[in-house]
Amino acid sequence: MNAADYMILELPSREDNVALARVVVGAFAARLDFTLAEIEEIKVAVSEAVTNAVVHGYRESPGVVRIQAHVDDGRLVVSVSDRGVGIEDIAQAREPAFSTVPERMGMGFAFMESFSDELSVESMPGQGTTVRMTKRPQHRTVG
Amino acid sequence: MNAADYMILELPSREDNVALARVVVGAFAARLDFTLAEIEEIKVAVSEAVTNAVVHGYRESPGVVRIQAHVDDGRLVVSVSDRGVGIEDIAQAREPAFSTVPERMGMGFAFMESFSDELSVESMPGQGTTVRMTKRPQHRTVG
Amino acid sequence: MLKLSFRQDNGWLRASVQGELDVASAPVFRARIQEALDEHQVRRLVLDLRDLTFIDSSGVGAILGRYRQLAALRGEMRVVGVSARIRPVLELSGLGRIVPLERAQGR
Amino acid sequence: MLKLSFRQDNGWLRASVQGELDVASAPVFRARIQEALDEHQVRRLVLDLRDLTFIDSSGVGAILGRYRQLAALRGEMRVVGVSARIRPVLELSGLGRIVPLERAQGR
Ligand SMILES: Nc1ncnc2c1ncn2[C@@H]1O[C@H](COP(=O)(O)OP(=O)(O)O)[C@@H](O)[C@H]1O
Ligand SMILES: Nc1ncnc2c1ncn2[C@@H]1O[C@H](COP(=O)(O)OP(=O)(O)O)[C@@H](O)[C@H]1O
Repeated sequence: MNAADYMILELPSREDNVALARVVVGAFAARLDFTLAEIEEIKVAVSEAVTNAVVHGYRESPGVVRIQAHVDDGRLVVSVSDRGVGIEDIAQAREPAFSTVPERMGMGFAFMESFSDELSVESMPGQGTTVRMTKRPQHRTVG
Repeated sequence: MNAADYMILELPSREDNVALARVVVGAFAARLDFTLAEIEEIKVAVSEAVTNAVVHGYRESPGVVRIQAHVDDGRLVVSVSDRGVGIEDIAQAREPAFSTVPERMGMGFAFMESFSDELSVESMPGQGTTVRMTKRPQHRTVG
Repeated sequence: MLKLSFRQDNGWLRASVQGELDVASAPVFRARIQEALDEHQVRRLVLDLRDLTFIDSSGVGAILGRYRQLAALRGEMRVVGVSARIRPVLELSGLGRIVPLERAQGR
Repeated sequence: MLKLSFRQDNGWLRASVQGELDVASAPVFRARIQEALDEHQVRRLVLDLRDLTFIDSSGVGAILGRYRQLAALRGEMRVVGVSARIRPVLELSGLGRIVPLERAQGR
């Protein structure tokens, strides 16, 4: 029997799991009417969010990254959560080129924003971070 | 920081999720030293187990299929669980060509067995079923 | 996931099967082949599996179903283009004891 | 995931980058290029991205890191073979304002 359409993926905070996460969400997204270019954008956005969970969220100790995706009214909704260190100042973190790690570009949030329709970031220092992105196939009429 | 290597995937019991499940486990397995032919075998075994959860386990009402994989001492360990109807007679179910559905081949368990090193099946009527498969890359020396 | 294309060839319907044949795509496989057999008014089917990238027991069951149906109508079925990728599954299933499996060249 | 191959060409080291460049493969990228620059004793690098199938901001950061390092040594860097697949990420990152991005033919 068929149930609603969603996926939940849990992975430990390893850098080599970033590729797995984006492949899975890319494969899930393929059931919507996305172009290949849009699927690439989704993969980049997921890659950024999962990289942040691994690199920033769990910089002190390892933990679990939870990736959820579902289809809501023809849109893809993806959220990436960690129970890591959290973000003190979300507005500042979202500014392009801001990073707390000198070698990093600070472009992760900018990429997530450009490659999704909507981005929301919830975070509490000491509790963790959840990033939620939505994207609708563009050549489809709304409804 | 790096943590132990595993993945947990939860999907609703939809037939179109079978492909997603095997792609994900195939991608996870690729970090071990499997040949392409072995990865294909893993995908077939996962496809059989997830198909059974969807077609048999949740034949009465939909539910969640849980796919776990981890690496243990150089082997891949995959388990597929449902909380569906369960299996009355596991030994009979595992016999090649046995099926409770006339149009089906009854070869699912035979494929899982052939394409893995070890297969275990736990099931309780009314509680659900867990299938666990292990596989070691063959051209690798044990250790 | 699954694409089928058909052409008629000397009294045989040739179906080229592309993509993945599993529990989700088997009903499409069944329906599209039935349609094409009806439309072309033939009872001889060649399945070309050259571009089939995945098959499991649900997929083999769908192929066997077509065989049984044609046999009941005194028709014929052949399977060609069996690549190294899907051969292990077809051989293990015993399909080869029922329908000869012809290999893909150089695969 | 990531493969690099090198050849020397008229005072330039040409690195062909194949696969995916992300947080996991960036350290490999950095180390292998450093090794090759040292080995060939050059300060001019052409990155050929024709066979790069994925890049995100960690990957762009790794490319930019090579650029900065060479610039500090008064070296040069070029990026060629930018396919339609990865162009959106490179353009959005602003890398094109620092290093000219030369397209892959017919992509
Ligand atoms: N999941 C997270 N947990 C904790 N901090 C985060 C997380 N994601 C982002 N941040 C903070 O936000 C900053 C900006 O993130 P981002 O734009 O992705 O750039 P970068 O990853 O290159 O630093 C990071 O440097 C980090 O301080
Ligand atoms: N997850 C499950 N839940 C309930 N019953 C199952 C499950 N998996 C297998 N079975 C039972 O075992 C039988 C044999 O399974 P299998 O060898 O995979 O063949 P098939 O799926 O073609 O019937 C099934 O017909 C079904 O009755």
